[in-house]
Amino acid sequence: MKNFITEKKGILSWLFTLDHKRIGIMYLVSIFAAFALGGFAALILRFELLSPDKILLTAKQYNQMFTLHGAVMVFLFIVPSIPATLGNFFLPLQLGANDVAFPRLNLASYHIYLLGALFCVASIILGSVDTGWTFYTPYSTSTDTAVIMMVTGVFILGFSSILTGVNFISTIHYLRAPGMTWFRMPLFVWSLYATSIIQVLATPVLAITLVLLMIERVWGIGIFDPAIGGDPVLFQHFFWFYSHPAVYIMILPAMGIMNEVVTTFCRKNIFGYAAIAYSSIAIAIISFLVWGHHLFTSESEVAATIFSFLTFLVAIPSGIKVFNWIATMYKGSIDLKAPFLYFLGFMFLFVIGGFTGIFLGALAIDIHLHDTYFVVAHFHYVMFGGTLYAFLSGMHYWWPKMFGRMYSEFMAKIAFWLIFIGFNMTFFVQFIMGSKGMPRRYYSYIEEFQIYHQISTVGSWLLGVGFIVMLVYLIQSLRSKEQAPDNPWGALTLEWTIPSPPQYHAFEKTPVVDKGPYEFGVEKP
Amino acid sequence: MQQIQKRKLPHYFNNAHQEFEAAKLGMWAFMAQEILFFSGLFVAYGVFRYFNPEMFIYASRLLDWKLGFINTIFLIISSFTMVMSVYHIQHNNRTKSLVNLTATFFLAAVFLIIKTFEYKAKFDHGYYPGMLFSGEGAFSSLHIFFGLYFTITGLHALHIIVGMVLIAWLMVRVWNGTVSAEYFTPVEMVGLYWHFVDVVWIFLFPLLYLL
Amino acid sequence: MNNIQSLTKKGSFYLPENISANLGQFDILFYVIFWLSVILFVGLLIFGFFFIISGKRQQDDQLAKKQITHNVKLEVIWTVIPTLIVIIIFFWGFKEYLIMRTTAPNALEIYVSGKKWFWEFTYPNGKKAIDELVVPVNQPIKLIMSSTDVLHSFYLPNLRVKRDVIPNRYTVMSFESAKLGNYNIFCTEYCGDQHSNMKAILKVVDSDDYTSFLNEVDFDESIPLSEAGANIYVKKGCNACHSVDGSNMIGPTWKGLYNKNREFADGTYAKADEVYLKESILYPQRKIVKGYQNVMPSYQGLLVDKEIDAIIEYIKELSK
Amino acid sequence: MSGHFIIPKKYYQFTFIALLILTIFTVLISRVDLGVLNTPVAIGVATVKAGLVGAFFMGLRWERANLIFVFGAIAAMVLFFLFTFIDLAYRGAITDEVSQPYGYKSPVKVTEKLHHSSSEKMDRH
Repeated sequence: MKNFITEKKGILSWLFTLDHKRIGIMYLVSIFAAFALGGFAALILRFELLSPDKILLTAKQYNQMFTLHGAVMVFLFIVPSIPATLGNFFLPLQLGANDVAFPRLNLASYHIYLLGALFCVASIILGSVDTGWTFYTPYSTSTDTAVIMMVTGVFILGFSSILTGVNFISTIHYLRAPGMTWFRMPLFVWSLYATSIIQVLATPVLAITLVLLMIERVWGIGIFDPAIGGDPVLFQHFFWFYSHPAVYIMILPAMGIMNEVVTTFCRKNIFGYAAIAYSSIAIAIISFLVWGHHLFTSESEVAATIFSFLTFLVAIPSGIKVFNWIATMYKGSIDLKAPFLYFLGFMFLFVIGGFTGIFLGALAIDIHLHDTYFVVAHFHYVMFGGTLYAFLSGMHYWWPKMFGRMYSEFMAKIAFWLIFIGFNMTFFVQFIMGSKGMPRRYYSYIEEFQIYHQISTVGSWLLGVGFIVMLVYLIQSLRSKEQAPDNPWGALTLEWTIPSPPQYHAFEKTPVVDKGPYEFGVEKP
Repeated sequence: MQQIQKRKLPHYFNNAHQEFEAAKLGMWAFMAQEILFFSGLFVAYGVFRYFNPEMFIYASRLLDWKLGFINTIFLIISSFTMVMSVYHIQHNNRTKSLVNLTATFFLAAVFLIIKTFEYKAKFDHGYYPGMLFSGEGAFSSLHIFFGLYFTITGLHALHIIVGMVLIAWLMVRVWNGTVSAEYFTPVEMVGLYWHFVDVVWIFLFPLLYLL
Repeated sequence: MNNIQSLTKKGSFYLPENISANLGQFDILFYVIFWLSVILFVGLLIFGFFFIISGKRQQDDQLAKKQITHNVKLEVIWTVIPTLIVIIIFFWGFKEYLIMRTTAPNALEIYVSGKKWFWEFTYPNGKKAIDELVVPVNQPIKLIMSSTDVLHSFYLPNLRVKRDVIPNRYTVMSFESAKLGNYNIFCTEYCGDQHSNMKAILKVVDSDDYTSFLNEVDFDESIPLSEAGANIYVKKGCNACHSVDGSNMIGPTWKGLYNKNREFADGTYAKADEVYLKESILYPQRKIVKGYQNVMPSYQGLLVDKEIDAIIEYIKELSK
Repeated sequence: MSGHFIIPKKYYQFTFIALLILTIFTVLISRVDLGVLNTPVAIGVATVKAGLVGAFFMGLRWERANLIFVFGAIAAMVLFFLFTFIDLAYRGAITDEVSQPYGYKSPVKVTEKLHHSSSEKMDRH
């Protein structure tokens, strides 16, 4: 029986497909490549930091390496990671539709992503950028590295993200299965809706910021360069107006996956469906008000106070979601499979990330902790511990559905514990180092911090090994012959009602929905 | 004019109305993105007007507001002809729609030509953007105004060129019959885009030329 | 080198020693948030652990014991209580922040200029020092800071204060140290290659040491000129970019430099004699040697003529 | 919904004429110096014109679902303006911040005394 993978053969049938499932798989492969490149850069960074003086890289090369790590991880991996891969593949299936609203636009957004990635990689070859992924002026307008190339690449990647957002909004509004009202949609779709709103409303401001940066660098019109009358803090306002909503583009789909995983592995209805749905939208809206907490040390005191207050407000909806998930586990029948292990890992790490966010939200504390390793640890706990753990949980949860193969549960547990211990070893030490005063983006440091850096580097090796183990057993699962069942976890959402690798035309007869997505124990009509 | 060609509904939509509404919602999401894109430029304009208010008033005197006025009138007429072409295609008289489309196209072209005249006049006074600015002026931060002026009007002109390409593509589709009363979505969408470009100029004209 | 107090050995588990006179509450606020987070985190851990143990699934498709979908009372509680806690933390943080940012009227004004990769302090009597901020103890200090090239950020970990240093604008930061000793100063806003070497020393001394520092003349006649040049080579930060062992770093090496033929970026040539060396120290932009960036800041006003002669003598010494 | 509902021609003609009149009005009103009211009036008239184009030419008058995007985008823009201007307006409110006169580098020929009025205003903060 032909499924969407064996539908047509040949590379062209993949590169010019209009099928949302194939586009999702292509994104998955490109995301892995970007993650490998960014991860490799991270391992070299950590290796260099083993000692204060030069081991591998000179100061300039180190700066280029951490910019590469930041830019590739943020723009090429984590922003498109969940919406473009799992979102593209499962949004239509969870809605009971056969494709997204604009398939050609979907393919165009993948090709734009490839073009943007090409520019970023080209900038690496042409003497890569050494400004940090934030491109702060006046350094980015005065350095002699290939800033224009990288900035064009990121500009193009922004449009891929906007087009995905536009696509998802139209799909969710108009392609829902008959009977599926807004409150019968799975919560993963709710979070993708909130993410798409942010993607559409925030990314263009990044586009205009980068255009102005390029014009400033080439013609020097003097709006960011202080020597000719500009204001560098204005660039920071422009940049963070996009970049803080961008971190919610990263975390919201991750929270969406958590709802799917926790209900299936506790075989229990979600606790507080409406609360979680509304908190996704609340996060999407408040995320536009808080960008100033990245500028506490450079903006005026009145603005800092307002931003600090609003930053605390945005913490509340995240807290509500975490409490709801814990409540869902209460009296659940819990099955500790790999996806659920990653869910528990997510809860553990995301809660630590959230609490350290409270530290950084308080004005006085942030003045001490701003631009130190405390901030580095905070955003790795929230982005790695949050988004990446949810991405891995989602991938393991939907792996049998996507490829019709099952991965080995035992190997998955080994990889989980390797990554969990490695991650905590790498980044918890950085909290201590950061609050002690160790600034970030430092190539060499004072003697006393060496022990912390060495522990952190050894931890990063564990992380590297963990991901290699994961890669091995995932590829092994693809090569194994035996077919995974259609619904291995006994989930109720629509994508589990169709055969494992779904056909090209997934739903022969559009399903009719008459009850909520997670109503376990309610007899089927 | 060729025969109107029948169009098969894509398999994932179950009726034409749903497809039209989805396309319109997608277009409005794209319009929201464009609003935010230009908002960055308006904020930059506002910030630097706040930093040096007298210079902005002095600099806007240097611009020739008569050309700006004629440009605004042309864009409003082009918006009207665009709307009339959508109206006619909905009534299936394709010739009138095509005439209106060509009118919109030429009005846009005239707008760009006037723009080039304005730019040339600026260059003669030496008001080049940013680094190459060598103009005389009572204020030493005059180059910021002209840097912003060229950036904003340049990006707006770029959007007009994209609009003209879209209109040309529409004229071809009206001609070869793939667009008709049953399926006029592309015409409506390009119309929305064109009206947006006109609205941006409506805001730009007073801010840059008159204040 | 002068013994800078360690950040890790002194002070509490998470924070370096707090020597600030008016920011005593900072550490209390930090540890209140810390212990609140630990309690809530351990609470969630226990709940989660207990739910997993009690809920282990026996046979394959066993449903949850009870399908609870919502409980309005519980949901209201866990929305209102965190909001209250968080607002309290906000106000406390804001109160502390205002203390940090208001400068006492009788503050001693010191000008700070952040240049690419070192700090230059100008004291009230016009004396300039590089990477060395000497302040009297228990005296409110007001730093008026500006940068000459890119963004920097002036960070005193032991005083819990930090402020961005922006070109073409003066930003102000104030602190009052209550304890003697030498402390670290870091640059925390990324500013290029030597961002990590842009360190300075805060020396808190009692007031008469401070006045003697102000009148102290850098230059003492007793030692030979080239040896004085060697001290200035270290004291004024030349070692950050120029080496004396022949290896070229950010700037060309000083070994064998004297009377050497120098080719410049614009193709012209000149011999490295006294006139050229003095001009390159005071106006580095004028003649850029081929293959080097134009990043050297001017030392005009930073070095008196005698000090420049000492440096030139030292270079001659190196070139023998 | 307006899918197959065709907007009658007279709406278009009236809006067109209204737009022309308003454009001429904008130019005339800018001749009169209203002092501090100059910018708000100009932006007000432009908003009215934009509203007309949006409501009738773009068919927003008969829309429901798509309005959230228009108002969402405008709200985001207003937020962007608001918070950026809070920072700019209150610079130096507590710790006095002085903007050095713009020390120009090569690109611009300084024709007028360096210390022009706008940065004096900043000094007086």
